Amino acid sequence: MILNTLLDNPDQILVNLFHQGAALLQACPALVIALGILLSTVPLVAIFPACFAITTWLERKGLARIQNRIGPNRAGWFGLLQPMADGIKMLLKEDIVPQTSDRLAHFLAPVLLLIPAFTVLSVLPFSRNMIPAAADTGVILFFALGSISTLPVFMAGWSSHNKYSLLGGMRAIAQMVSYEIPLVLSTVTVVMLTGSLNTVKIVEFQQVTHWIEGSNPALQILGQVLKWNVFTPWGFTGFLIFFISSLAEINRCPFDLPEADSEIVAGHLTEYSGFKYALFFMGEYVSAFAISGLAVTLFLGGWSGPNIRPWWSEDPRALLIPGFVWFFLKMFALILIMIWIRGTLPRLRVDHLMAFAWKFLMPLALINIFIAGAYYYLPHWIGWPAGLIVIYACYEGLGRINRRHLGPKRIYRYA
Amino acid sequence: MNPASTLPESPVLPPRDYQVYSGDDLATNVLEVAMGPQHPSTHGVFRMDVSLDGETVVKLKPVFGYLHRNHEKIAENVTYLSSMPYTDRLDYFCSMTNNWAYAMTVEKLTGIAVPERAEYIRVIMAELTRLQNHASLVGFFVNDLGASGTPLLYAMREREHILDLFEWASGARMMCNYFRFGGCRNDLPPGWLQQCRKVVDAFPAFMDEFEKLLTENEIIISRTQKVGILPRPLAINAGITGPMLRASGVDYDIRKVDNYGIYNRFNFRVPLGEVGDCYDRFMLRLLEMHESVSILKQALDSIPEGPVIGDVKARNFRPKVGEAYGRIEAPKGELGFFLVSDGSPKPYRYRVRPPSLINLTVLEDMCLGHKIADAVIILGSVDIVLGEVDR
Amino acid sequence: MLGKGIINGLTVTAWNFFGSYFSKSRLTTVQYPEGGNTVTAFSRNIPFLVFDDANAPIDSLRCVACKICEKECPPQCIYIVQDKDANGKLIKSPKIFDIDISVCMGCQICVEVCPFESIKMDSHFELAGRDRFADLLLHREQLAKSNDYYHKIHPAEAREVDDRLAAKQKKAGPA
Amino acid sequence: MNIAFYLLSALAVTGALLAIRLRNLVHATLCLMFFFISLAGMYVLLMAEFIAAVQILVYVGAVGILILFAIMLTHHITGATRERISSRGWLWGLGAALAVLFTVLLPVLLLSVLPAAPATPDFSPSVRNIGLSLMDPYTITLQVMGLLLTAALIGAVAVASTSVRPQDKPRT
Repeated sequence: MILNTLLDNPDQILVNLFHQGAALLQACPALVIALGILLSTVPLVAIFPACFAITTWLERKGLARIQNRIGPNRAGWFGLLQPMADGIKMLLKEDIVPQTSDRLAHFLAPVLLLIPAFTVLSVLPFSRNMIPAAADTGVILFFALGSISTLPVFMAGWSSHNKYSLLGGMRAIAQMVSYEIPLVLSTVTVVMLTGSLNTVKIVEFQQVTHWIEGSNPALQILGQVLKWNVFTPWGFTGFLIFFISSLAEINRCPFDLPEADSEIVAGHLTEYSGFKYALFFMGEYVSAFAISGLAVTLFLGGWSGPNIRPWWSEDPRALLIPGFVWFFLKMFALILIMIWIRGTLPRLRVDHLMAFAWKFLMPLALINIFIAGAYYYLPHWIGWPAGLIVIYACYEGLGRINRRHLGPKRIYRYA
Repeated sequence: MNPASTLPESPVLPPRDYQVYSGDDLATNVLEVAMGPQHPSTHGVFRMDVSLDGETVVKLKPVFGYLHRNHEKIAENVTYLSSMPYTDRLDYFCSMTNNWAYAMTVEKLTGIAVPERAEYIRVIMAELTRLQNHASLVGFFVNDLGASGTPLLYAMREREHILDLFEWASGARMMCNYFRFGGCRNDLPPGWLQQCRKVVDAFPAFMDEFEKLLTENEIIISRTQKVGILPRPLAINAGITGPMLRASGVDYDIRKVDNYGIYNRFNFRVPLGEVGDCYDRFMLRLLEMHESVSILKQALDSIPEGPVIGDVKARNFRPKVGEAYGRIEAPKGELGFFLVSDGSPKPYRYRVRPPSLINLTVLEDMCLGHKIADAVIILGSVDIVLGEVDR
Repeated sequence: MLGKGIINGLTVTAWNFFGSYFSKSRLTTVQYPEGGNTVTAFSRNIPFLVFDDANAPIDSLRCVACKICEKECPPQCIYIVQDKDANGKLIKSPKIFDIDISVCMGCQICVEVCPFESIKMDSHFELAGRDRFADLLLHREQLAKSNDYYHKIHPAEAREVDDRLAAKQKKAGPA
Repeated sequence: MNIAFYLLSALAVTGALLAIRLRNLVHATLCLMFFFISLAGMYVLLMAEFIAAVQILVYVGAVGILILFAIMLTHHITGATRERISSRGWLWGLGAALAVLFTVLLPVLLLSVLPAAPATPDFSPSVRNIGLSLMDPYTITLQVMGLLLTAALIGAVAVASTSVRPQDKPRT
């Protein structure tokens, strides 16, 4: 009896298992709550560090292949044990704390960075009714907790009493604070059109439910893919602005100024070694997962992907492939793009970084909000092309305004 | 043709007395940072004592000498031939051009003739050195900008092909010690010229890819244009030579001025910059690589057969009393050797004119007023190699 | 278009990423211990002394201990002591011939100045030793290698040297 | 439910106390931010998620960081040095505090008539209601607040920019 309800809609297997488990523990409700809490936190704390390990391997292999090298292939098969080797090495490395440093702040910085990195994950909808904390104010909670991560970076920079890390810390503050504005403004468009801050509603807004529940399998697949926000003009620009600002929020290239290794040695991480450095490293990667997870939820349709209904079940909402498969696939696609960008682009200078945020991204995000508003009222066949044209015009216009001081393209004479 | 007059005047910089604004309320104090010998982007053991007002460079004092190996004093106690291997260690990126400059100076001192084939080999080796030096320089320069090593490794991949050629001909990849007074140590092994032709033909494909990756990149353009401007009068007065001088618009290439070796037989052009900022220096080196490829093609087509070295005694080689100064267009600038001989097998005085050191003297003028991130890439665009700076 | 340069750059790196899987010219890494012989015919590392017949290596050394290479060597890393026969008369072979390979930079000056073709450059490069002083100071026995070893590593050069020696032998023989 | 309340309020009180007593200013600010977070926890207990999120966003994310930024970047006031105001008078301070407590606070607390049952919870706290109420009855206050904030922003920029003299501007 249990088996066929589980098999009835395969993508809800884990959720149904939880319900069966809860039914068994009917005796005392406290245990059911405990099981609920456990099931929503333990996977987060287990899966995401595993993703962190996989990504370090992916990054080193990807960067190596971009640079025509082979990348780690000695530790284990194809270098797959390299993350474990790095982890053990980090554990064994001596944890040097400079004598003049402010001990408490130096110790607290990595801890304070991990707290927002992990708590922020609780807001992301991994699959249909599989969301750790279905908060009605999901997106605002995400940004509130995300903004805490600025503090530990600066604390690390300041507390190590080293000139380079002080410079790194100041750059980190300036960069994170000023890139939060375009980040939030680009989400305003999605929230405005969905009409709610709840992440689950945002994902459901990007699905055409009557097609999904219809009989025609082609329409089912289209229903889950066609209505993603990224395929609308305002959605695509919003996604670009969101992605670029998220690169700045997590200090990834081309915005990795706080730990610019060619200028200020390792920025705020100069005086960190051993496991504290590994914690910083993990904090950066987990917040990269979190913010690309939000990008997937807001613009790439969360857990909905080209999915077919299993022929043996008559429940219209059943799907074959569980939602979280699509969620993690899209998230890793964004991570791969970040790695690709890291392999190509050089770093921005501090004042260009500021000018880019305040003079280019923010105005573009504001214009994007107007276009999203107009898109909402205009019929689609007008809204789509008009939106595209207006956005492209603003994109080029702002670009030209910001690059006036550079002068024309250089032509070189030969003596 | 008077070089200075024809070009538009590049912007003259305000005077160097940049004071820190210590007004009444928001005076920020100056941060003294020693970007010391142990720093990821100083191309070797070189220290810059930078004092920063916030991020802007207020004062910059280059400190070098960490790699001083007393090369010139040793050369005075060792025979002429024995100091040839030491010239490889001057600018360890282009050992072939160092050997050529030293061999040419001794030939000028003693009047030894160099056979035809040896002259062609020297031009081929020098241009191959220029290719791999400029390629790896552009790689290091973009690496200082922050691209995590990708252009550098593309350049290193091409440099490997050229270093394999050097190893095949001279026995060592970087410390070639291949030229002798009056020619080369041994003839090119059979099959070397065909392999060299293959490498030279494959080079333009790499350069198109390299330029497509770098030249229109908006981030590189906004970070290098109008940064580290070297005005033409300052460049001429400070004795700057090589791509840095030509980037400021002065038409001075020793291959054209002196016509040493057999450079007058090849037609090649000398690219010139306009503003003289980091972007011009970066583009100059890419354009010079194109020119070197065309020279190599012409040289490989017309290299004759014949002996590779005149009849020079290896042991107790005693040049007549006198002095000579020979200079060539090394990839970094004008590399010169000044030899005074008193008739004994050991030179009386042995002096090297290092282009990197002299190009380094204007570092502070270029860096004032810029951010610390710019100071790093201005140093990168000057292209110094500490072996040559400290000798 | 504003982002054209950046997009061009991204296409180049993507092209290289996939290229490194297919085209051989891109992926040039040689996995050293496993495969790929990186030694070419002319490469030179550390000198060695040539002897002619294998069953009496030390006596048939070509070296006559004339100490020219000891004088000419730029970093002065060769040390020679001439051998004496039973009643104290100097004979033409080295009793001690040491080369400190931690100092030697493989510049081949000793090979050029040696009038008796007795010292040649070896292309063997795995010279690591445990003890910095004892292991890196090679004595006459470790330096001596046979002529056919020389033919094996530098065939063209070895044939040339043999012809020269044969010519000198013929000229000196009848006189 | 009230265990959480007692825990949070205990955290809040210790945070506030430490914020006053600590010698090192940076640690004091950290405890202040700890206090703000426990306050946000209490809002969550009151089912006001939006206010909790905004509390963290505004106080911890912005105000706390700016205080820290100011402390860390001006010299010699991080409190690590010896001279501190430690007059013997803290006894008088305690006495004054207790006096205020008994004469003013307690009578007000005890005598005022609180409604016995909490107001009927028909008003389900949701962001939508906050948004709607912001729009119809309180639109003008929203606009005025916007104007005030922009004025403050422009003032800050004006103060900061005058410190760089025109001729000191870097050449690019």
